[in-house]
Amino acid sequence: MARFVMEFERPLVELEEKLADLKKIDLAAMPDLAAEITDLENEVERLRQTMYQALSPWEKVQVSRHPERPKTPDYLEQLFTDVVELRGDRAFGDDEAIVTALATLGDRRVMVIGHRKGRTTKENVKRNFGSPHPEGFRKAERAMRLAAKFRLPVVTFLDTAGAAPGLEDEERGQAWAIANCLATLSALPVPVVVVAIGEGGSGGALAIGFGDRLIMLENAYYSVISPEMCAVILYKDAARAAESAAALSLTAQDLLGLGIADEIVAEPLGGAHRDAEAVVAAAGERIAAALAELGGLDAAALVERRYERLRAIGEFVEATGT
Amino acid sequence: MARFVMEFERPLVELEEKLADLKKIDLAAMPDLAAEITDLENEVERLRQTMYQALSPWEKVQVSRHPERPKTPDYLEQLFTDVVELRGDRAFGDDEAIVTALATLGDRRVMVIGHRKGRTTKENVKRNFGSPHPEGFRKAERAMRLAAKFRLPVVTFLDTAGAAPGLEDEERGQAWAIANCLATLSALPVPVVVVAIGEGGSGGALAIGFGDRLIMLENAYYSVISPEMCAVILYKDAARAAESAAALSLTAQDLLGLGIADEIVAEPLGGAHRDAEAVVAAAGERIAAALAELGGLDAAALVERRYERLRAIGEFVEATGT
Amino acid sequence: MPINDWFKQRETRRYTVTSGASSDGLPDGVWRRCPECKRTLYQGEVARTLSVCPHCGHHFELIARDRIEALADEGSFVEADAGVTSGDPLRFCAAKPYTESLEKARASSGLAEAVVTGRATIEGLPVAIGAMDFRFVGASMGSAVGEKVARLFELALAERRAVVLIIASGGARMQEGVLSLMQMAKTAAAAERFSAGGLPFVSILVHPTFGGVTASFAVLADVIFAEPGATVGFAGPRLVEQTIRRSLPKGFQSAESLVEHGMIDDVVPRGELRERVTTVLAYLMHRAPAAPAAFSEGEV
Amino acid sequence: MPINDWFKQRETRRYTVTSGASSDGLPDGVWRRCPECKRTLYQGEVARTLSVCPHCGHHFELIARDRIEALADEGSFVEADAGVTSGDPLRFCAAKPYTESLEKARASSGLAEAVVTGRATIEGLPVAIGAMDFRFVGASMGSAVGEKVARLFELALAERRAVVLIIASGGARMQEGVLSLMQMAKTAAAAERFSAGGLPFVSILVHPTFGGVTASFAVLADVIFAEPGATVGFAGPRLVEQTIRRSLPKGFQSAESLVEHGMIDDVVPRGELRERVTTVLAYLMHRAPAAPAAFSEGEV
Ligand SMILES: [Zn+2]
Ligand SMILES: [Zn+2]
Repeated sequence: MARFVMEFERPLVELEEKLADLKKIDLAAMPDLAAEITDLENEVERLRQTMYQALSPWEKVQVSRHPERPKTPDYLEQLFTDVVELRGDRAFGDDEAIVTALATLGDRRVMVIGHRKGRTTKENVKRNFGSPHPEGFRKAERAMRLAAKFRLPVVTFLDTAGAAPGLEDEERGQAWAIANCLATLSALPVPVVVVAIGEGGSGGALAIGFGDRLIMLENAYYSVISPEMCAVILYKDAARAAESAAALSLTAQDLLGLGIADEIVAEPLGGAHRDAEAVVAAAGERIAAALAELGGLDAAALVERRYERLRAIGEFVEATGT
Repeated sequence: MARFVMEFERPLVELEEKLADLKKIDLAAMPDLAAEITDLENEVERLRQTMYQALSPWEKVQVSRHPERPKTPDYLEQLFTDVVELRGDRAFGDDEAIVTALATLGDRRVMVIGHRKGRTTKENVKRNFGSPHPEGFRKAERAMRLAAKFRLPVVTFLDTAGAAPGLEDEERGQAWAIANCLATLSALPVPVVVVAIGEGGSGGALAIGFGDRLIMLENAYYSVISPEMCAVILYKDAARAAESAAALSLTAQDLLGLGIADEIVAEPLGGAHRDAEAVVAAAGERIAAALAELGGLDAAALVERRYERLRAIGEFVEATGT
Repeated sequence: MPINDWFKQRETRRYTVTSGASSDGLPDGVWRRCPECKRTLYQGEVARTLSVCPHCGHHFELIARDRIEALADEGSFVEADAGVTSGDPLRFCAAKPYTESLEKARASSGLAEAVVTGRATIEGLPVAIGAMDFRFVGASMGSAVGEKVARLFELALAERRAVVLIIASGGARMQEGVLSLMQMAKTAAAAERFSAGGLPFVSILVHPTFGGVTASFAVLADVIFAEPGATVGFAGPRLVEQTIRRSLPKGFQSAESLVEHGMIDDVVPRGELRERVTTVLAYLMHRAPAAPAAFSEGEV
Repeated sequence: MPINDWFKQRETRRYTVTSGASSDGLPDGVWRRCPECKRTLYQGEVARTLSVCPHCGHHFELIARDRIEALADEGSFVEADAGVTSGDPLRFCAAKPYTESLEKARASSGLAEAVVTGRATIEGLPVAIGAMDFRFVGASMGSAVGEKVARLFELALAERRAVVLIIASGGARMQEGVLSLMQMAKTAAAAERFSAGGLPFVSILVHPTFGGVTASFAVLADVIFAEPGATVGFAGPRLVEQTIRRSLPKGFQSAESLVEHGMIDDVVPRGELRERVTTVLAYLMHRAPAAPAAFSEGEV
């Protein structure tokens, strides 16, 4: 298994490798090794359980960024049929960091909008590692408007470290592009199901990241700021990201607790990349169920309900008198 | 008078200069010169009448391009009060070849959209000689949408040789930007009064160039293609522009005859630049009258009427059977 | 030129539309040379591949009727407004008379006008379909083309059909002067009305599409595809080159570069067009469209 | 952290809002130095020029109430939602506790929250007005700011008022984590609803405006102005510099460059803002707005 090893996994991986080596030995020649192997297997299993069942927020962030983690294209390929990609913002460019496509889930025709991280480094460079430029958000907005016009439900997949922070991104109005997505999304007269599959970085995620249902994968995160940047601000030290991650309330479990996420899709121990197909399939079922439920609401009710959901998010103190 | 002299005016201007020289001479010293001056004055006047009263289409095109001809900024300054310029397309840039502004004509608040040629070479370079880039048309479209939202009548001023034909203009979707203006303009729920004040070059003019009333200055033109480019295509010779101009039906009088223009604002002999203030004032009166007439129609009626006007333009042959 | 003259000039002619025997209107026995790979091809073979070179994929020009037939369900196409054709409203005569160009175009193409329009179905979905034909005065848009396109959008709106247009054009038709220019506004307005009705418009840009057609109805479609190798723009490449005073980059205004610049949705080889359009229409007409209003053959 | 804890933590406090005696909250007798021209200025003089340096035009920071007073008709401003202030929903404690930052902000600014909102008139036109105050946790947007802004749009829609917002912000408020992020969607949704009501929203961006505030309600205005010298963007300049690995061009993210890049309508000096906003509102509310619904003082 030539898979990518996350920092915190190293002790486990070392044991696993040792175990694999032992298993190569001819047990007939060394009979007392069998017991040792069994012990080690138990040890590995115990470690796996304790480590993966209690991932810290920062460890979850690392899992969410795992290069082998299933990405938007995997969901598109496995779950959807009759996919027709729509490209371009009709004004400046086609940003490959975002994919928009007509697609069919079971017998339901929808518009898919998703951040598109690459699977290879080459792909990632082409797609700016899933960090959209303004034209990416404008493409997403165009897809939203098409969905509204033709009454296609919208399914979005979140997986971005954030909007691209380059000089030209600023010059072409990154903030304007994101804000327009937010406004358009808030008023869409069709069901919007959001699936947080990996990284949910700040405004770049939010631009396609709220709706009538928020499904989060167990190790997906959704945050106002990256833990590293937060650590730089708070401690002048990016290495203290673990502390920031813990403070930011960014895990799926945090969002469920806060009433922002509606449900969590479980991942296998170690992360979605350990059994990508099963995780993608499970997410697909949740999406289909959400679409079925939301399909009963008319446009006005949907928009009203979405607004009320948003309005209810936030905790503040209110004095009763003046 | 250090004014710009158009090619076809040269014989007249030479006579005028000769006359001016003669008048500097002391008549008391040369008594028989008086009669000669009177003769020359008559000759100049005769020539002025015959030349300017029967301008050929190509000569009108030259008059429409006269650098001292009143331009959109002159109309804005002389006719309107409380002018608030609105800038930018909110996506790429602010194109100074087009001006969009909230402005008040008498007691009527409107949205002004106009091509903006400069008065000086420096200004003209900055404004690309009034030839808009795609972001200029997108700015115009934004102004149209604001006008629709806030129910402000739209007054447009046409004065462009055409849309900019640069490499980047193509890359940023010049055709798309123009087409979107056309679509938006066609459905605007407010009165649209178009004033052709100078050049009306092709799609770049049309993008803000049709509505519920088309007022043309006497020497303004409106054409599917520039006479020069037409001559290149037809004769492989730009110098034969006069012939093309005559063939293209591009004068205000042609458009009135075709039922496309609704009225013509007279210009002084020689062109609007001979008495800019009077011409601008006369145009202002026509605009005010048009707005007053159109103000009585509701949005649906306006849009319907505008569509019917457009639908009626064109002459074709139709066989009665199949 | 007084307006009454043009009215007098109106007449009711009739053109026999002779649909070409085979693709490209070329008889089967003809050999043709592929401009891309330089091979000599047998016309019968080329016709079977929708006029795509079987060796290098070069897309030959296709005539309007063949384009429609390649997209529509077999036998479903019924032409509309076949009697609408160009007059000579401005008695245009520079270099050569417009009427001469028209007569030549009619004779060589067997068409009455540069666009063929009508009703059809695509995998059973009701569409209003049209295709432009470059052989007819460069598929330029004059009053007749503008009228036919506007009518197509109107009938599609009235009968709840999708609109599918295969577009090629040299632009607005110079020989009808400002009347041609105004067809841009007329067709854009018709497309906008149609769009407000919540119905889909898919356009397919083929080589070459320029000027007043690109900048009006062509790009107002909900979904835009282009054929491989199609060149599409507003200003022609020569004008652009003169403007910037240097040579154009490779691929400028190509269908492929239009995708990169965000202007169209995809480049689709001719052989895949029918399937792609069908799939798109299924999405955009999924709200079970009302059955198209009945229309009598007489209206066609 | 179980959600019930946060609810328990909700309480009803009350803050006394002490409006500064003069502009910038600085007493009259103080001298201050202009960072631009380096001259020493008498505070009393600066206050009379809306805190603009009389020598070089440098725009000093202004506190929220002074900004509102500079725009609204004298004595017309009535604060709304004065009792809404930040809690500590996530019990945020990294480096230092959030509650400590809040207490410090309250003490130093005399404000209950980073935005002050309310009703007023501008040349008699009914507006819902708000201004952000950079002294309060960098005018960042947490739940309380999001709530106050959303309520402002809602009351404006209900009472047919224009919305005028003077905006400065460091962005979303980190210390409320994902709750702050969601305020972007909440305020954008409120702005969008308001906009659909056909009423005008004018925003004035002042130095500095960044992050989640720029990318939500701030730029959804119908007309956007900025003060001279204001820096506005999404990503902060340091992050951009790290990203592109070279130094930033002069004027990057300045109000002046935002005009060139088509993002805002104009740069307007503070002394001209009131007149400009008044003129714009006259246009955008020309359809004689319905008289604002009566509201009792108790609701404020
Ligand atoms: Zn070939
Ligand atoms: Zn100073």
